[in-house]
Amino acid sequence: MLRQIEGSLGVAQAVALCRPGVVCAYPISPQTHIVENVGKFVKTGALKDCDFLNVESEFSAISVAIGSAAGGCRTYTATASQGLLYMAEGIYSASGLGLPIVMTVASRAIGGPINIWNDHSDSLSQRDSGWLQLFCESNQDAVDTHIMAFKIAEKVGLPVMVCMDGFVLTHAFERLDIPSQEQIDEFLPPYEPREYLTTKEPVSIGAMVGPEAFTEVRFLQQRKMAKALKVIEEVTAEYRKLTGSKSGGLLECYNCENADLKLIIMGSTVGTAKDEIDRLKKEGINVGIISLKSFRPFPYEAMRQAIGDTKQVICLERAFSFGGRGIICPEVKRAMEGTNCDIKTAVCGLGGRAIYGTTINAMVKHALAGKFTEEFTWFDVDSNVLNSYTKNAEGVTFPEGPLGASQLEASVKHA
Amino acid sequence: MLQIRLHGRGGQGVVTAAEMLSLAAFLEGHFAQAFPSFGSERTGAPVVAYARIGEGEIRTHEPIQNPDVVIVQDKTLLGSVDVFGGLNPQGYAIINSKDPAEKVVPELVKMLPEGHVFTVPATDFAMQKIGKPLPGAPMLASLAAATDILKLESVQKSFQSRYPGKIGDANAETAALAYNYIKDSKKGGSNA
Amino acid sequence: MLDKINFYQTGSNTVGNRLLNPAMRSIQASVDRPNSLISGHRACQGCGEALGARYAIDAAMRATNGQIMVVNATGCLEVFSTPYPESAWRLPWVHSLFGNTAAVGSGLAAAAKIRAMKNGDTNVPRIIAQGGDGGTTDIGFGPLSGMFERNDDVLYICYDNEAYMNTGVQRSSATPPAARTATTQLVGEHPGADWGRGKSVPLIAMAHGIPYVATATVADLRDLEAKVTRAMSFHGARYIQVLVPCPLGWGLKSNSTVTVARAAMESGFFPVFEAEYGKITSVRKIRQKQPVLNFLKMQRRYAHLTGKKADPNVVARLQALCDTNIKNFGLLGDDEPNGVPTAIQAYERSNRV
Amino acid sequence: MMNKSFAVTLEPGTSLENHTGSWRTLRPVNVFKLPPCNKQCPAGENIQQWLYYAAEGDYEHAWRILTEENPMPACMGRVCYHTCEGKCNRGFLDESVGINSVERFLGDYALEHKLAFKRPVKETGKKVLVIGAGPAGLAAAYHLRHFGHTVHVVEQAPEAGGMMRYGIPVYRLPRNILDAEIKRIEDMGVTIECGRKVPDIEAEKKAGKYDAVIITTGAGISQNVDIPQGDTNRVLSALKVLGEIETKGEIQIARRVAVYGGGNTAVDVARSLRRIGAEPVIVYRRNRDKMPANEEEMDAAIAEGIQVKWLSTIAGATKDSLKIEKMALDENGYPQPTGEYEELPTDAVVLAIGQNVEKDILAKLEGLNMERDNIVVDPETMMTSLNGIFAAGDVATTDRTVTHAIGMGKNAARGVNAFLKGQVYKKQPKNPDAKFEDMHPWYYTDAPKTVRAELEVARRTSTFDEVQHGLTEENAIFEARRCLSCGNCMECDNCYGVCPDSAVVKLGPGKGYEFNYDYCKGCGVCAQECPCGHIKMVPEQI
Repeated sequence: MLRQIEGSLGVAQAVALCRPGVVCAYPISPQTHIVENVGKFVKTGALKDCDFLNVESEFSAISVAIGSAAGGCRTYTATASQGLLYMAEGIYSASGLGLPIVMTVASRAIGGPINIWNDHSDSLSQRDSGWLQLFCESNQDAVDTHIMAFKIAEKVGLPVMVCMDGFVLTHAFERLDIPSQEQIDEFLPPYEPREYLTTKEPVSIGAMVGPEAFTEVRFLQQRKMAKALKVIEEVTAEYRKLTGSKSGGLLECYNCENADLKLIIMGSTVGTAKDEIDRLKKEGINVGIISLKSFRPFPYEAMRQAIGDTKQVICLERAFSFGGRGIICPEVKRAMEGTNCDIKTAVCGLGGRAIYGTTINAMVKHALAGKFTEEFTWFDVDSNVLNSYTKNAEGVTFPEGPLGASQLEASVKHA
Repeated sequence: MLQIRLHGRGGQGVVTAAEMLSLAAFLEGHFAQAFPSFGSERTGAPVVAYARIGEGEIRTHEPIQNPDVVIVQDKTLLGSVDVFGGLNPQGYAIINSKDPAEKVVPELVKMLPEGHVFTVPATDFAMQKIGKPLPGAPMLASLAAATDILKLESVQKSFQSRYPGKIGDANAETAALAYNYIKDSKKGGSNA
Repeated sequence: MLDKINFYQTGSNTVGNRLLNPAMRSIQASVDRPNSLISGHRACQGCGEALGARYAIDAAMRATNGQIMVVNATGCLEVFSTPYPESAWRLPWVHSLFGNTAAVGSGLAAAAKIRAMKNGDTNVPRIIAQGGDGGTTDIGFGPLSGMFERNDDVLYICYDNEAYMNTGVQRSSATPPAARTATTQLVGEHPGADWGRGKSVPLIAMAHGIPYVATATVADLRDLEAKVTRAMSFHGARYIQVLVPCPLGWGLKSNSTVTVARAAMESGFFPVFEAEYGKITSVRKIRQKQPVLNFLKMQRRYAHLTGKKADPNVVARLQALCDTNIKNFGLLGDDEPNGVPTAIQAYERSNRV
Repeated sequence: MMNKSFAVTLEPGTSLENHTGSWRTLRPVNVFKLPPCNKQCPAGENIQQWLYYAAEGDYEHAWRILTEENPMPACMGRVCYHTCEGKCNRGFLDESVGINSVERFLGDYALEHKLAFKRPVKETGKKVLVIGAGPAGLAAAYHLRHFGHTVHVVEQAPEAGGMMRYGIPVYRLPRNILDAEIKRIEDMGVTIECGRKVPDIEAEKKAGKYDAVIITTGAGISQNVDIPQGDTNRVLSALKVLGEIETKGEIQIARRVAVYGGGNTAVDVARSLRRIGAEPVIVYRRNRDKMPANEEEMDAAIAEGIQVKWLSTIAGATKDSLKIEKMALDENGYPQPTGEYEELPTDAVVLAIGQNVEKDILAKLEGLNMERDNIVVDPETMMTSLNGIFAAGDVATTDRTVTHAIGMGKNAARGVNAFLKGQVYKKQPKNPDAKFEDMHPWYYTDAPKTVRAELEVARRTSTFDEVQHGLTEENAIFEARRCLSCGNCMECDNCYGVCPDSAVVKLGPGKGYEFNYDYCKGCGVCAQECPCGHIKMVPEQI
């Protein structure tokens, strides 16, 4: 059914359609509207046989989710930013225990300094946590991905983070096609846990595993990730067939045929970029977009195929590794190992700095003009803001426009 | 695609207005999008919200830099915020004020085509019917009257579906007052 | 005739008593007790926690006809009971983290309820969350308080051995004053743990107004079993703190676990009581009052208080704490509790001892 | 079936694969210790064990255990001076267990319920002659019969019972009780021939073709003392007085009687005389602390109004008074004359200063070793210096109490039994003592000793009715349940309960426990928490 609603409400409805048994939440912007709505559904009885717990911290939210999932219930929670970090220990516990929790991460920067706006530093900080991380480019994608996420998680036996850009998507009112309960009941049968706590068949879950088997446990966890690549594709195909949706998948290509340059983007920037790419096409510039949906597991093979013969790739990254470089770019490089594809990182859109069509436009022009000479470039630094500090503090100024990593490094050489 | 930017202050229902605008458009079969300028602003702080109306899927999520319409719910913002920044030279502006546009935004009136700048005493209408300074519905109704991109009924319906009962009805009545006010002023040829 | 004789040689002081009719015997005395925590676990010799856990969980199993599922905090109990590839638990059991046990318990309780509801099953398993004092009074305290205030249907059992034993005997907020731990060593002017630190989680639990709070020790099995059984008669959040001496951490002979717990109880060092809805309903009276020195002298963690160089003032101060407990909780004879019981820390901090 | 995760999810109870018993350096073992009561009992009763069953209310079982050692619990429960109670570990807690009264309760219970001894399963065909039907003789006959031997008892007195009949007043031991317990022994097939004195033991043995003889003729001759006296003041022996009261129900004696002596017999005589209306005064040369008479009996005597002249000897007698010399104790506690005298108006004197063995028939036994007043016997076998001739009871000991006699009779029967098989009886080695220090007294419930209901003092002084009443069943169980079960298991389940490793196996009622050494880590909590000190930690042999 088509509805004009806030993304958060759409996700809440999607979650409710999946008939979770337990939902728990702790408030943190910009995730709040989602669980507020789910809580309301539970209270009104629209969502039956579901317990909604208001917990006292994200640490307890993930922990309640762990308990609930270990108890054999379909379980959902949501968080963002600091909340995700506060959960971190539980995040690893949940994946280690193979609990198919679905959690929305309404992506938001991590402080300090405290910042409530959107980027990807929270979810990507949990890159190695053993969770599947699925990114959404629109609210429709978010609605559909949440539904698919339950099925994927339960099939794979791992928890799934559905990462949707905070505010940009969560707070946007858009036209959403919400599947019917009948459709989802057909798609997602009642949860049959692989293992859970029951007095009928007692087991001890969560043993201490020493050096004699820990590597093998990890190997098998990694094997689940490998399985997940297949499951994501299968489930996406099934879902699309059932609903006619275009959402999901490992990655999605846009205008990739014969593109001179491809942009790899995660999240809501994809839509903005698509509009801009269409405009560029009118100028005769042929740019493809690879919307990376599944960051974990990383679809190396699908990525290699999506890039194909394209010689130039820019990864638009909304988070990076301090003291290191980009986060997506190294993965793409691994995917393209042995080719002469030129792959670079353009960092932009941190802490809510808007990425406009014009940002994309400039990035493309820059790339095609061969100005991306380094792997890592700060793309949307405001030199006025920056210099207002560095000039006074250190007598250093930075030029306008994108800043390569070497420029940053050079500025401290004489320090 | 029509891009609308709404300016106001926290507590005046600016974000809601943008959402209702998108809902009204949706009800008429358009694609629409609304989103706030995200922040942690509290009551009284300047707030911006955006809306897009189009005939196909709206993919972009960038903030609106070049609006086709600017709605100013609080004229006290005029001196402090560049509310008309990036406004399409062929665009529209609607300002919540009892005073004529020529008096409130004389520069803008000169800049935009004639009949593209309107003032409407939306807060007065709201106080009459709702009893609270919530100018959202009359501002949207003014937009509908000024541009004909929406029907009054759609604006009314959007509020009534969001706030079923008395409050929705009061908003609908307020909207009608504003709608007629603009229509009347258009008939009068000038908004002055 | 036999039933009329209400005197039974050891009464209910021993685990069992052949002279009692079977219905009145302790759960631990029965040949078919659940043995929820079975042999082969890797606890140290004379482990009080292993003992306390079996006592408590067996009692809960009996009270619920075997419908118990356990969430365990990281700690000795978890490590010694479930090292791959063997588990010593015979009931559904899960371990997640050190500090999240109460919350996992909440989630599990919710899941158990919902699953039963969805399956049309009238039998809803009951949840026990358990951990040591570190996992309870320190790192897990926030989730514990959250579980309390939500009144989730979880019984939380804290096996209190008064320090972080699993990591090598470091101080926790349950460590008593003057006790040696690896982080409060017997050096300097004031050897051992500082005075005026720590907290009484049972009293804090009571302040949440939850249905049931109790303390117990491994030295009074009947009391412990009665409390677990009573706890299982309530729904909602419940808390029991069981004193479980640690031979390693306290510097005890491995055979002294129960004896030292008894000394803690009989000296007033560890007040044993129960409360319902925030009000104390009963206290376990001291049977044979002992001076605190009896308790101290069994333990190397108090070696500095019993040797030749012992500071009598410190012993006197500890005795004063015991006396304060005895007075506040009414632990002796027909004494009534002295109004609202106060955490001993309050007395320490107010320099009244 | 669940799809369980590798390593992270484990099957329940699999720790049983891990045999933690290998950690052990000490192993718990059950030790059976000798409780102080058992150790003290002259009759060798297994007191603790019969209290165990009495505590359960299984009186017959308790009685059967008791009578394995002593066939006359109803008598013993009345006349035994129960020194066991003085050794009872419970005395360290509150007051000792009232063992004697439980014994009496069991004895009376058996009589009331007409419990009989089991006849021997198999007759051995061996014949044993027992001379004397006092407690030693009766006990010996009982045990011998139990072994399957044919026993004939010859008693010179008109009735069986010995000192129990002719020495102990009826108010302490009603004769129906005595008769019933003797009858029960006879019912096993023991024959008792009364009123005949065996003139020649060797001849009797030969003529009767006895395989062995036990001499239990007692010490029935009152010791005399030389009192310078006039003819008219009557001097009688204690046994004569007691015997006459027993046979005739009364005795013609003066109103004012001095009873000379400080033993139990003196007290018995004094209390008996009080009951027939006399005004007895006990004259004793030492003080109360040094008095050998049983304390409770003495208390009762004083309560009944009997006067005592402490530190006094009789220096002489006239028709109606005694000349009493005051004594003083020296530093060793011996009385020494002071040369101070006083008069005690008295019409008669009863001498109760000890009894001697009747030696006339013993003298005929050639080669029979005697020492002072006793036949010398081997302490293990109770055989005299003559092969096949044994002795027990007062005739063979200076510990002349009924209880000792019963114990000696039992021992003599065992010695004879071994002898008849061509063996030499060896006593079983005793278990180590159960000491109070080895126990964990905290566990025992506080319980004061039951105060026995006693007849009013006024009533006792005018009749020979039994003074001490028996316990009610309630009280008897109560007393039995006060037993600490020193050094022996009472099945309190403590070891089973307190084991942190669930390594103690409970075998079921009456079967106790065993240690599962596969899992026992040797922590020792079971031993520490065993209330009765039944568990010991011993080093593992590595």
